[in-house]
Amino acid sequence: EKTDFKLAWTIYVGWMPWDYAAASGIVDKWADKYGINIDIVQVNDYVESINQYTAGQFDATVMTNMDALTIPAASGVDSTALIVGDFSNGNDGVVLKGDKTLKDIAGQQVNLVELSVSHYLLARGLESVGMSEKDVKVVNTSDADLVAAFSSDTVTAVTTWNPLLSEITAQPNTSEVFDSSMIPGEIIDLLVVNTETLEANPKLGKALTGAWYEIMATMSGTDAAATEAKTFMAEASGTDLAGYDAQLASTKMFYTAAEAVAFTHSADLMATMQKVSEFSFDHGLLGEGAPDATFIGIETPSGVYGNTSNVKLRFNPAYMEMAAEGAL
Amino acid sequence: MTRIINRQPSRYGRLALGFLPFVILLLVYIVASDARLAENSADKLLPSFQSFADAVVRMGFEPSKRTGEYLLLNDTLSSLQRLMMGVGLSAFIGLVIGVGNGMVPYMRSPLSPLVTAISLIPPMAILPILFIIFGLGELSKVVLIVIGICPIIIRDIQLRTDDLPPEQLIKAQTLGGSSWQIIVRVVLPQIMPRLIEAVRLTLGSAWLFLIAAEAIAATDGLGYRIFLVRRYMAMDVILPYVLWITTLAFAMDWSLKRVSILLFPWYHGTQGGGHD
Amino acid sequence: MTRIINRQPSRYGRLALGFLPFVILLLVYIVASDARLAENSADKLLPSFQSFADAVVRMGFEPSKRTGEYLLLNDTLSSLQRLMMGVGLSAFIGLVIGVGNGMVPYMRSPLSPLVTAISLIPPMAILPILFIIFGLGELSKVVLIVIGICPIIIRDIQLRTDDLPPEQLIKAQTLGGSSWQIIVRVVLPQIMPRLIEAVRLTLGSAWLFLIAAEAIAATDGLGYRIFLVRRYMAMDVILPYVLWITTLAFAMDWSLKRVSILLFPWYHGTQGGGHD
Amino acid sequence: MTKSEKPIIQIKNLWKEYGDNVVLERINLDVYEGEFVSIVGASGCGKTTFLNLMLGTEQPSRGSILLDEAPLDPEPSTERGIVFQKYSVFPHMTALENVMLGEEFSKTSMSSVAMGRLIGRAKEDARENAMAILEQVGLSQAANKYPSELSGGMQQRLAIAQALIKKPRILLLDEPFGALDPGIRKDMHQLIGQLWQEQKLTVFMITHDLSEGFLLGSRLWVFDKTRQDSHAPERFGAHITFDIPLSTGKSGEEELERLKATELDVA
Amino acid sequence: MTKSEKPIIQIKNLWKEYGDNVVLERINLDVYEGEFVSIVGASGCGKTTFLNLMLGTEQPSRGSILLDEAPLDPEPSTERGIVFQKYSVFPHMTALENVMLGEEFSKTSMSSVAMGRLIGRAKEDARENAMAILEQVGLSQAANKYPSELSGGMQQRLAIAQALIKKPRILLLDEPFGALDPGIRKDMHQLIGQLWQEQKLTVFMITHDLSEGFLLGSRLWVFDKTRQDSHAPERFGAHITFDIPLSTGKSGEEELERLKATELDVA
Ligand SMILES: Nc1ncnc2c1ncn2[C@@H]1O[C@H](COP(=O)(O)OP(=O)(O)OP(=O)(O)O)[C@@H](O)[C@H]1O
Ligand SMILES: Nc1ncnc2c1ncn2[C@@H]1O[C@H](COP(=O)(O)OP(=O)(O)OP(=O)(O)O)[C@@H](O)[C@H]1O
Ligand SMILES: [Mg+2]
Ligand SMILES: [Mg+2]
Repeated sequence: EKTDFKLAWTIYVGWMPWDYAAASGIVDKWADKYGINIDIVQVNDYVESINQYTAGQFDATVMTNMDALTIPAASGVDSTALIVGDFSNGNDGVVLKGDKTLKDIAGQQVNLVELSVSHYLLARGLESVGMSEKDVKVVNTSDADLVAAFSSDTVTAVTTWNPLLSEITAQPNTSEVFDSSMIPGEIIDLLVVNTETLEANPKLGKALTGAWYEIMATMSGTDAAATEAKTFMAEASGTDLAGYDAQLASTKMFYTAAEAVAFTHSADLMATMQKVSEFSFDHGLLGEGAPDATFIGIETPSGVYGNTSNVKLRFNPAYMEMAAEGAL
Repeated sequence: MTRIINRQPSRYGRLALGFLPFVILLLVYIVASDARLAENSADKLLPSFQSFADAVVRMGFEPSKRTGEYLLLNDTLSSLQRLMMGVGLSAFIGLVIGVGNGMVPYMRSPLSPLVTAISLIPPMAILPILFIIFGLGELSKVVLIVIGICPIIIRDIQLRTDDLPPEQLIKAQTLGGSSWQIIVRVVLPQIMPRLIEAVRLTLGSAWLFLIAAEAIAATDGLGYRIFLVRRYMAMDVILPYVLWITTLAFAMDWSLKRVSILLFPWYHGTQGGGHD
Repeated sequence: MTRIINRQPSRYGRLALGFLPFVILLLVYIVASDARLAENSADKLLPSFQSFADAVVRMGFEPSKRTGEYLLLNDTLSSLQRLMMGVGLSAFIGLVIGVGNGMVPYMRSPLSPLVTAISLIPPMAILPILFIIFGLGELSKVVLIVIGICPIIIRDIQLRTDDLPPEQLIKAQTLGGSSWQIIVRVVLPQIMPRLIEAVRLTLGSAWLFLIAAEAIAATDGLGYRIFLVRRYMAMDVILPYVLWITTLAFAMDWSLKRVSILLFPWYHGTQGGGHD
Repeated sequence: MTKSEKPIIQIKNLWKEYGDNVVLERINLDVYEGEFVSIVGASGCGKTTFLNLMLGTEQPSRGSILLDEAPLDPEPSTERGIVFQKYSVFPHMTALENVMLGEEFSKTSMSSVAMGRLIGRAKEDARENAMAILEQVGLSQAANKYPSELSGGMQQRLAIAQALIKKPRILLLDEPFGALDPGIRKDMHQLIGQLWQEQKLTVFMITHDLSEGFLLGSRLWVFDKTRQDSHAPERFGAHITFDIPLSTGKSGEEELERLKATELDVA
Repeated sequence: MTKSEKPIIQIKNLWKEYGDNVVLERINLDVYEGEFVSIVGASGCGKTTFLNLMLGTEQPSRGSILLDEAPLDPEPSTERGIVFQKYSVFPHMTALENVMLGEEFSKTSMSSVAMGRLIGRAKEDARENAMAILEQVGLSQAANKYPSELSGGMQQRLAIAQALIKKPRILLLDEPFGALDPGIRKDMHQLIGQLWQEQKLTVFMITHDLSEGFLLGSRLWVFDKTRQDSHAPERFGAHITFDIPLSTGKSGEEELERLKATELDVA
């Protein structure tokens, strides 16, 4: 039986707890409890971490709901969203230079990470004002360089996430014309585990979930321990406590398991995943073999969206429920 | 002949041995790919040859559903244009400054230390500054290539200019040549084949910088496509693109060599014989 | 002396001219930085020298709150270790395969075309594959450097081995040397200074690949830090780091040159005189 | 030997030092138009340095050299032609182009000043002149060949042809035949002797081959150090210890015999 | 000339062809121990090719060469020493190390086989032998210098010393003095003549300098093509058109006179 597992995480406000979890020994504590070893690995490049997971190098990796669908699921790797950690509530946004509204974006070049949640956010924003992607020109730009790029005169519109977003909006003469708080619950940050591995090793799911909610409890407090934990996370993500708190403010963290369970059970999740599926299909992300958006089945507690015989992405609240019940 | 250093394979032996490692690599790939696909038929990491063929047809020979363009052609043209501009500009600047530094002491004194310092800076690390100065358009991609390879070309050309026998320059002066005439008639023509060599040497780096630039901000290009489809791990597209880039790089190198042999027969006759 | 190509600046003139462009660059920076800061005092693009000093103190001389480590020291050690391993391994492989290819026809036939093909592949394009084969640990960073520079070193060393006068090898055979003895006593010692030259030439690329690898998978290192703070456009950290990398690169180049002169006086005496 | 009234070259108390190293000292000599001066001396004694001073690539530390009673141009000019042992011709030009170059540098037209090239009629004239000189040195068959396609001897013929097109007042030769095979040397001796007499050249030739010096020269200079300080060999420079008039056309041995007979010490 | 009973070298109907190009044809000769064979001939006629066949770097297309009545080793070996015009010594070793190398390659100990080095006592012996040979060629003062610090003549002395340490049955010289100045050549002639007589060497020397060939050799071979096909010059190869016994120690001119007197045609 397998006892050694690897989890990959990348720097993002909602995933920083994994760094603290590894450094503070909380993960080891929970792993020991279930008699397994969990190696927490930081990867700098987000897409690379998901690709590595998809290729089988990691058992678990943090990613958004959209990327979980378009990378591992579309590559035939049956994946389970073990922990629904948070959703973006203003952490992603569309910014224009000058005093503008979203409608002014028509005809502009928009710099963003193509095929990422930013792209999705932009599409949803355009939809909300009766436009479509055809009305703008999308320029693929690497996330690390977006802030510098925005300083250039040739760049007038960007869509991005934090902490880049706050760096950009902090520059004078900018307008944030659309953000993820206008589509609440659609950009979800998950811990995804290989379904096969999870089914064979329920201990892994229990240990990870247990560790996660222990940190959530610490973090959500207002005491010195919470400050210490958040300062640690802030520094690891290259900012300070104030900066990190600002990012947390635009993130809807599910500090308790019960909140996350409730979110997972809601029928909205299935509706969101349908939108994501359709967007992904339109952009060719479901693979060349996909005849339509329903090609890949997505299982949620409220039902399955798409092809039930090809379910590759599962929202499984079972472990979070155990955490909520204190059964871990 | 008994010493191993004296033993020569026959002509056909050499050919067969040359193919051997490629055949082995191919077999290793096929076995590994089959194994992964047997486990998960949607695996994208090591696609089957059928998937490669499909991807090549899709990218190369069918117009894109979204834009109606032939993507491979479009990407290739965009990338080649950037590469040629970057390399062309670097060669031009390299020639002017390199020959200038090599010939004119009053030019060399201020410029040579500067070029050395610039050549040591890792270009990727100063990308943000480049964006701000040159914007995110085509210019910044060309500039990244130029910053990456131009110092190398300048230093190379400067060395080659220094290496010209001083006897030649003295002789040219006794024939009444002015500084400018000597540079135009004696130095430049002799440096040209060496410039081609310098360009050939830096072409690999130029591709590297091009791909890096396209990965950072672009709407088309070979590097753009590779990094875009990396988002859904489309190795069936990435690997043919890598192969295509390799082929293009090889073709450019080969053409430059041909051009040099054609234009500068005197260089390849005797003194340049050893340069491959 | 009237022709410009014959006019030489004096010793001090040369020194002054050498500093000139750096002074100008500094002035340009100060003016531009002041202008931007006057407009927006929170501007991060061109920080004041005070900000640089603060950042240097923070990164270099105060222990990190998170781990208690000195970040600059830590980053430098990590990066240098990776770089040295990558470059050391490349040099070793380059020496073995390069000399082998140059000396043993039965080794050259299969390996030479393979090395040529590999040298043409842009390493950045196959990064994902590398990470999958070699994992995301230290190994893959070292491997990226090796893949990036090893083919160049191999080809260089092979060329240099070929360039050894055949007379020497024949003479060694008439003195009764076996293949192995000839390689050990005649070829390797003569190739060593050329290996150092090859390493010096590829050091710039090695830094490039190191930084690229650290940007994708690392938890420390100079490249990691630059990419981490790039999200916040902390130029007050980035520019000192770039300067530091440049200094390290220069120091390594200089030391290698010294070592070569010290260990191989015969090489730098006459035949190698022109190599700087 | 045509001795005109005024010497073409006057060397007045010439010294050359590199830092503390005195290379040449106290050289005083006159040379008349049409003389052929052979220069011999131990390796490193300053022969090339002397030629560099004549050429203008080095400047005297003390004293001066006058050409036609005026100080020498302090950089190489068309008055002084030169042929080195190697690298005197341009490898990227055909033989004809090599010889034409001197005229193309003449700066008589815009295209010459701007591009170092002649066009039209002027170019035709230059080509004819060049062909005539190539003919003289026996290279008309090889006019369109690159130097790398020529043998060592042919390359040196070409270098001479190239230098002659500017009709220099003096011709400087630094071991011009040092890299040639003995057989080919003989041909070259014949050629240079013939050109010297036909064109009334004033020639300075450095050679390591004493018999070559005797054979070709109308005058032989021996460079040597007479003062020695064994602790600081660089303290004293070489000067011309012998200045021997020769009757040309005789072989080295004959000449040596003749000189021995006149009881001059040429150790 | 000591003629022993059996020839040391027997050349039997030797042909060498490169593809269609016949370089050497029909060479049949015997050479006895202690002979000094000077080889002359036009450039490109196959002299070096002949030496390569003797050396083992090239194989005969037809016929064979026997050394002490056994076929030659088909690759270079210690029986045949060689000195080239250039690059015969190892630039990364001092003069002493260059000469010691032959003994260090002797494979009498593990360290020699594995590293090509001797250690301890064996190394001391090798050093002494090497110093003795350096003494003979007049290089004992320069034992610890690198070749680049030696003059051209000293480098060639070193190359000879290096070849002699293995006591080769035959010594092959390919224009060994071709790159030297005339004065230095004379010294080298003396050295090689002396070594030849003292050590009873069998020597084959290619030279472009006819008088050098006459001066040193006890036998002179002239390589030439006698059959010519002007349409396909590569159809016929060169062979040895003259094989002239010489009385050594005389100058080239004297010898030529002597030969002319014996009515032999040496055009
Ligand atoms: N540019 C220079 N700087 C310093 N010293 C020099 C320079 N040029 C020549 N010398 C010194 O001047 C001396 C004479 O050198 P030169 O080349 O004139 O000798 P040479 O007679 O031509 O010798 P050779 O016969 O070997 O050509 C040498 O000791 C040399 O070291
Ligand atoms: N490896 C080879 N392959 C093909 N042809 C060769 C080879 N080596 C020599 N030749 C040919 O053999 C002929 C004789 O060459 P070789 O070098 O033996 O002449 P040589 O008498 O030594 O001339 P030189 O006096 O110029 O040294 C030449 O025509 C040459 O082209
Ligand atoms: Mg000289
Ligand atoms: Mg030869």
